Amino acid sequence: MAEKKLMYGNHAIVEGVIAAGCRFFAGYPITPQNEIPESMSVRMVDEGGVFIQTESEIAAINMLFGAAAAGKRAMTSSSSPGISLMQEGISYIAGADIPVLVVNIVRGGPGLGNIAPAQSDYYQSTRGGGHGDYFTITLAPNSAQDLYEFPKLAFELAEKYRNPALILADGLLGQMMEAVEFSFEPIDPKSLPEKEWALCGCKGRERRVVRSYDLKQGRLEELNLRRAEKYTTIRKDEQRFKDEYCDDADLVVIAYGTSSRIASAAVRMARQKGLKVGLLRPITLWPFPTDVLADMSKRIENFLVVEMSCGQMIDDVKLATECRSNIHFHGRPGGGVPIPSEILEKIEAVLGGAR
Amino acid sequence: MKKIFSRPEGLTDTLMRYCPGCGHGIVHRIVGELLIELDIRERTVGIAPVGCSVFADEYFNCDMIQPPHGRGPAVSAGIKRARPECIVFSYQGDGDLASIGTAEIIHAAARNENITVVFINNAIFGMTGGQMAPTTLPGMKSTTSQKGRDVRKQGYPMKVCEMLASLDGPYYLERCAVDTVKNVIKTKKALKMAFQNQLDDKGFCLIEVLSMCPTGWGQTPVQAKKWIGEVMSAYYPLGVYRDRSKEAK
Amino acid sequence: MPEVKILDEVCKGCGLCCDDVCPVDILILAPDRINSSGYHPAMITDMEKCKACGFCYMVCPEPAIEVYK
Amino acid sequence: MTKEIIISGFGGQGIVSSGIILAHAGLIEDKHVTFFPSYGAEMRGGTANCSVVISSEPVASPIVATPDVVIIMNEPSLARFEMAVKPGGLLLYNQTLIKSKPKRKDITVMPIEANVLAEELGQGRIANMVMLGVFAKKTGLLSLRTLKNAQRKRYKKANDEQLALNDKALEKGYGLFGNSK
Repeated sequence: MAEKKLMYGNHAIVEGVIAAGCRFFAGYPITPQNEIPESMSVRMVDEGGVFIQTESEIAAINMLFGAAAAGKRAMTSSSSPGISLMQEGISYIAGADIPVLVVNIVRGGPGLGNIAPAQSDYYQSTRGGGHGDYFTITLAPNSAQDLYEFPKLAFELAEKYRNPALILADGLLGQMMEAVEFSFEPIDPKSLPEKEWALCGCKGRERRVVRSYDLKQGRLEELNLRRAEKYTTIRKDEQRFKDEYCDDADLVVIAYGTSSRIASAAVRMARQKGLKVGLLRPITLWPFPTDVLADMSKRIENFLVVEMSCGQMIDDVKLATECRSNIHFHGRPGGGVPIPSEILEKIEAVLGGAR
Repeated sequence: MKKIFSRPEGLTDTLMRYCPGCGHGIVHRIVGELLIELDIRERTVGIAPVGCSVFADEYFNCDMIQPPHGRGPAVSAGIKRARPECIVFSYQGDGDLASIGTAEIIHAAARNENITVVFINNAIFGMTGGQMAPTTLPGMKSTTSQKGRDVRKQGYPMKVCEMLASLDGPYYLERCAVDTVKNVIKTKKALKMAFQNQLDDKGFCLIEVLSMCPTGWGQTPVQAKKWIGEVMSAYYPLGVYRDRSKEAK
Repeated sequence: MPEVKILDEVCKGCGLCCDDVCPVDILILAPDRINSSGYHPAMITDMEKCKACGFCYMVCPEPAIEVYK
Repeated sequence: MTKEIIISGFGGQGIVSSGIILAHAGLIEDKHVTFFPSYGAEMRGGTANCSVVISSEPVASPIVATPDVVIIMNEPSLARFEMAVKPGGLLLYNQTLIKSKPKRKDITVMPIEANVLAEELGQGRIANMVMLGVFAKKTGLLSLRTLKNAQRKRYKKANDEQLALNDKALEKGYGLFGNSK
């Protein structure tokens, strides 16, 4: 086992991105993710990569568009309002089928909101986020270890499907310190294969064009239908989740990211009290782990969705369970973070009521 | 008999969809020639803007990318920094560069990004139907300034070369025009310098080209070229606004 | 002897090459010819005067002009 | 075994550093740890606090609502965290700066003249190290040697003189009370 190092979540991302063979970062300061560009400005340069502090999030996402269209692994990080500004670019990038990584350390919204941890960007992340028919692969880490490992996974998925990928974390995960094990061999960027679509000069080949538009009659419809097939494949093959104590559960708590950590503590407390409670933690938010939930809903009567928002993922839970189960909700919006005992109370209320 | 002037290999065979007398075609032809003359076609990535020249990605015979409106300089910077061996040019109109993309062009210039910007100033939004642009002259009519641009309500035009010349960053800035043979030749010389500077790793170069938009201006092509000489270039004086190779001496 | 070819189907009849461009003034828009796009293409009136300077080519936005020498 | 700890005081008292040192120490002793600071605007308001969890199991929630131990460095922090301590828990407080007396009877309360002791050693700002020494002794959770190693992981750029002084402050705190709880 490799040595473990105590790291901030935001620093774990930086190391994970570099270990994933990415050598291009462009971004703009915003709390609570500033440790990422700060650390990148040193680490990226140390590793011979590119670090640019841009004039805006708009410029940052478009620099990514350029660097990634040139065939390089490229990433940016921001927090909620900054991600909103990037949506135009993300839409173009999705429309041009270019893989990039965008990290969102979510904070309270809407508007300027606050800088406390929140999960209120779920819709924005899982419904495309910008204009047009598209989806972004969305991963939800819940530990510093995940923050180290997910950039590699995100780049692999993004490149496999030629699609933007998001990592959706929050201020708590970013600001928290935990032990990180450098669990994989760092990737040498030179070892990554050249992409057959990359813009790098047309020497010895036909020229290439990267674009998101097509004005020929009916052509965009064709392109979008083809992209829809890609999304169907991703939905079928890439659902990821973790479950705890679900086999005999009377109630399953569903939570991702920070909420899933707190819910996990609540579930353990409930088990100590003899309550048959499990936890389902979606790791991919898009594609949502619909299949396991559909299956569970055939035997489990009650689900409790816990989110740091007024309720967004709950829609996907309802869709997946197709009204077969009772869906309960506990939400803390605006930067509120639940504590295990309040989730336990909710669990007890549901199970008490169910009996 | 030898062919001495003809469509350069730096352009594709696709016929251009611009209106009759549009200046875009002249500038396209010049860039297409330079891709061959400087032997850079096979290592160049071009940026097509949003606007009439959105179709530029079909016309330049090199790798091309089409970014969001105004973001050409940022996309260019991304490509150039990711692949410094590539020659990158951002082709942009005035709505794209001087309106929605003002921040991107100023900061690319301030950072002295080693890119070449071809800036077409025709004083109007062409593709969307002749609306007022940031470069529309005082008193000039457009579909959103139908009684003529009233500077008290609609403000003054942006002089991009003058504005960028106030920054320390840019390496080379020149304003040209394509209204006369002489000016077309000068435009080519300026653009050649701008690409050569990139090859020599000198940094940010922008060539502004006053260019005819007969349709948007409600003029014939011949009237339009005369209007550049008589009116437009009086407001936007031609010339070199920054040449750091001279400053260094 | 120099020769100028106007690509009739490429020309949009803008007339830029016909106005104060040619030193020997041999370009006009063909008054009685229309191409498939509906434009009167440019034409040469007296090829023998041509000096192959290429000015017409330089101001042509298409470019629809080829010059041979 | 899981110990949930909150450390609270004002900016400049080494609150965040103390939390990180505890987390390092836990890791050195092969335990699972999380450290979570208050951050941003709240920090600039003058108060700083952080949560540390040290456990033999993977840590579920990094959020500490009912701490086993609190280390209180200033007056406002006492008001804020005294009532949160788990019954039977431990409250260490910096008696030099805190004039109020804790009211809880169901927890162990230990006043420590942290600033006085630190100044005796020659540096008021190492009061936090004195508190960590007491913490190690009273909880038996971490050895003194581990804490000395851990502070070196936190203060990578400190000179030997400062590190030695920090060690002394840890020892001072560790030696204040004869037997571990």
